[in-house]
Amino acid sequence: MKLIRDVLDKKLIDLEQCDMGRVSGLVMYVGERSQPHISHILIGGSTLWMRVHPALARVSNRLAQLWGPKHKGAVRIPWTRVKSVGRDIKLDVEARETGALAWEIWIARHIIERIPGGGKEEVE
Amino acid sequence: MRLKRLLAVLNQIRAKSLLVVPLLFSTACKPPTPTEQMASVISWLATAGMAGDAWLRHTTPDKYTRQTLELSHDTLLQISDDLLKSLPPGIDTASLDNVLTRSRSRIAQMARLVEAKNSPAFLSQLDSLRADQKIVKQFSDSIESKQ
Amino acid sequence: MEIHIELLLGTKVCDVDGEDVGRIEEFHVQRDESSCRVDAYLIGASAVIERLSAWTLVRPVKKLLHSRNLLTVYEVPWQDMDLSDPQHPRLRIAKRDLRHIK
Amino acid sequence: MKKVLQITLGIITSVGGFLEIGSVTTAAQAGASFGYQLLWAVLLGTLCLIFLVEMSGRLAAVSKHTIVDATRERFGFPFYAVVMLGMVLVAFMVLVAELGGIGLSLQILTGLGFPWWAIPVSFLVWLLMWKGTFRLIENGASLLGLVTLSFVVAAVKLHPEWGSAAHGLLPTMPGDQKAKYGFVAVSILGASISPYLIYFYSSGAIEDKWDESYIPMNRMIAGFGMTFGGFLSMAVLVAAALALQPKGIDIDKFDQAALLMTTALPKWGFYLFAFSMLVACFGAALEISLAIAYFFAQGFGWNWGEDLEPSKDSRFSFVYTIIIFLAAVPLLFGVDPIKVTMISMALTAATLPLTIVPFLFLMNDPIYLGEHRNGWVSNSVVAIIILISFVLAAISIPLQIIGG
Repeated sequence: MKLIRDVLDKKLIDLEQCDMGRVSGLVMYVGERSQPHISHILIGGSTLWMRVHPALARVSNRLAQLWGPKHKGAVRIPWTRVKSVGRDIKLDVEARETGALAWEIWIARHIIERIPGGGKEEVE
Repeated sequence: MRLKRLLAVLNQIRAKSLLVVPLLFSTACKPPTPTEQMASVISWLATAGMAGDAWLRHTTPDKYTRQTLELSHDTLLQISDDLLKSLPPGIDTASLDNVLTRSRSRIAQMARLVEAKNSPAFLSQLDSLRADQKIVKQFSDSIESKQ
Repeated sequence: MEIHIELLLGTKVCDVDGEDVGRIEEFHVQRDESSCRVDAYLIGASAVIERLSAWTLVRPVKKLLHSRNLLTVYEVPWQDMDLSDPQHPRLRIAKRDLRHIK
Repeated sequence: MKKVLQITLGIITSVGGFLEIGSVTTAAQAGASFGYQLLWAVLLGTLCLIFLVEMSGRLAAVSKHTIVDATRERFGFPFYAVVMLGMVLVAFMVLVAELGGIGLSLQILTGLGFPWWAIPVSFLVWLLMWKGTFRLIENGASLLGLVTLSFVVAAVKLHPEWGSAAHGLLPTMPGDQKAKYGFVAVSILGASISPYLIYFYSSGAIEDKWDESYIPMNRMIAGFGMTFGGFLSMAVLVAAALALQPKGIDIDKFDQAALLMTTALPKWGFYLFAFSMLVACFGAALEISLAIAYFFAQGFGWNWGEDLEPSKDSRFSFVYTIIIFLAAVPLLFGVDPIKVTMISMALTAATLPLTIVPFLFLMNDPIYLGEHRNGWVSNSVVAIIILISFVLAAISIPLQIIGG
């Protein structure tokens, strides 16, 4: 398997087939003597912008402090939760509980639900 | 080797450098030549004529016709000012100015006649405008030949 | 020590003598039940082809040019890579001892 | 039988959605200033579009990925971010132009200036997106869009000389006004090969749940739909060449374009033009707002779907809401939509390589497409289109400055 081609930037799907973003980054654990391994998948936060330019990452952090959901920084998902790697990456988690949908829910609650006809974000 | 170098170059084009894609550019145009300005004058005179024709057939709304005539009038006024300053030598500036001023006032008159719904008077203005248009065309031809 | 793969991608690598080898472009990994171990690093401009999955596109061109060494990718086993300074990865061996693939 | 219906509907959709303010303005300008001479640019643009649309549909049908999905996955976020910057900038300007086109159509019909229409029109576009389904937007807008066929009637009624029209299908250099000729040619190509249309089409294939069995259908829809659409553009050009060029009318303002059909169809020409533009721009405004929202949602991996309730894909809905109302702002200040159109067409041409280069890689990817990869014919075509796109990118901005 090739990490950049098959994993990085792939779409993540949770147990309930809900889209939870794309792989923004990957954390590799390097030990003294042991073989390096991938420990976490990162979603969102400034990880993405860091890949373009550190300055953009700083701007994105600054903006997130002024505005938006409480959950800051990237969501870390342990590699052990990966179920399969194919067209998309299937995870053994529930998107809501990871914080990956923090923005989605925040925008739904603060903006979309307040506009008539927007519907309710949560299923009763 | 070519391919290898190409790939190396492709590799070097990272986001950092791509982001410097020049996004701001000026829309400044070089000043139009007298020939181009004459073409504009003819275009707007013809526009007024065509809008007039359509109105006489009762196929366009009054408001549109009036607005288009006013737009032609204003645009012609604007172009004429610049045009008369930049004519090549040997052109009778005074008589060109004369015919342009006359057609502008005809167009302005037509706009008023639309409001009054006075078709016969409108038609006579339109016919005179046509005659003026021919004179302007002659000027345009002689300007083009002098350039 | 934790290293961000997405930031390691594209960093320049030197060999043990300080000679420029190329940039890290792809990672070979071995996946089993619960872990994902990094076997090797692919270095060199042509490793981009690997990452873009563009071999079907490049192979005919390569064939056309009858060249074997045109598109070289260095495959560096994990043991030979020193990542103690993630911004300046170094090989533990010399460039001439590296293995070409494809 | 069901397939035949689907194909017909698909073709009607493509035809009805083809014309918008960009293609009409550029084609009318070309006809008014250069007669039939620029017909080749419409033909070339349409041919390129046919291939690109077919490929984007095939990619979606086989891999369940849109071009945007695949671009992000293969080329990584930094490249995607650059494409995003270009795409959003250009698409936003086109959206301003389309909303302005609706406003201008209403202006010539009612006499009330287009800035007054900016807010009501944006609100209506937004409301349809908020409440409507994908089917409603795609089929409704394009069925109404068939009124643009009146351009064909107008062109035929003016009795074009078919011989010299056919001659215009081959590129020729003009005697004078070279810069303007080049500028209009580039704008026509920019208007025809519109990235938003490609993104919209491939997202539509996902919304409609296409699979590999749709490949032949996709080919038919792309081929016939875009060809008929191209004919519509040509009809506008021919009508302008016959009605406006002999009188020496150049199109600088929408009011002049409104006279396009008054000679061919004396009684209804004016109203048909106004109504055609109204509907065509409205459809295009919907498609562009959707395309922008798709672009973000797919690139970042958000939930998306025009059929979902807004709160179920809140980020997607948020993007189009913001973008539609932002697009009304320049119009409120009276920025001339025709000027915006011309600048955005040139900018589209300038950013084309960003959209098209990924096609070459993605359409040859065995992981995405397996046996449905491009053959050598399609690859040669893509290579040629890429070449054209680079030439366009290089010359569009200088031409904008000297010829615009």
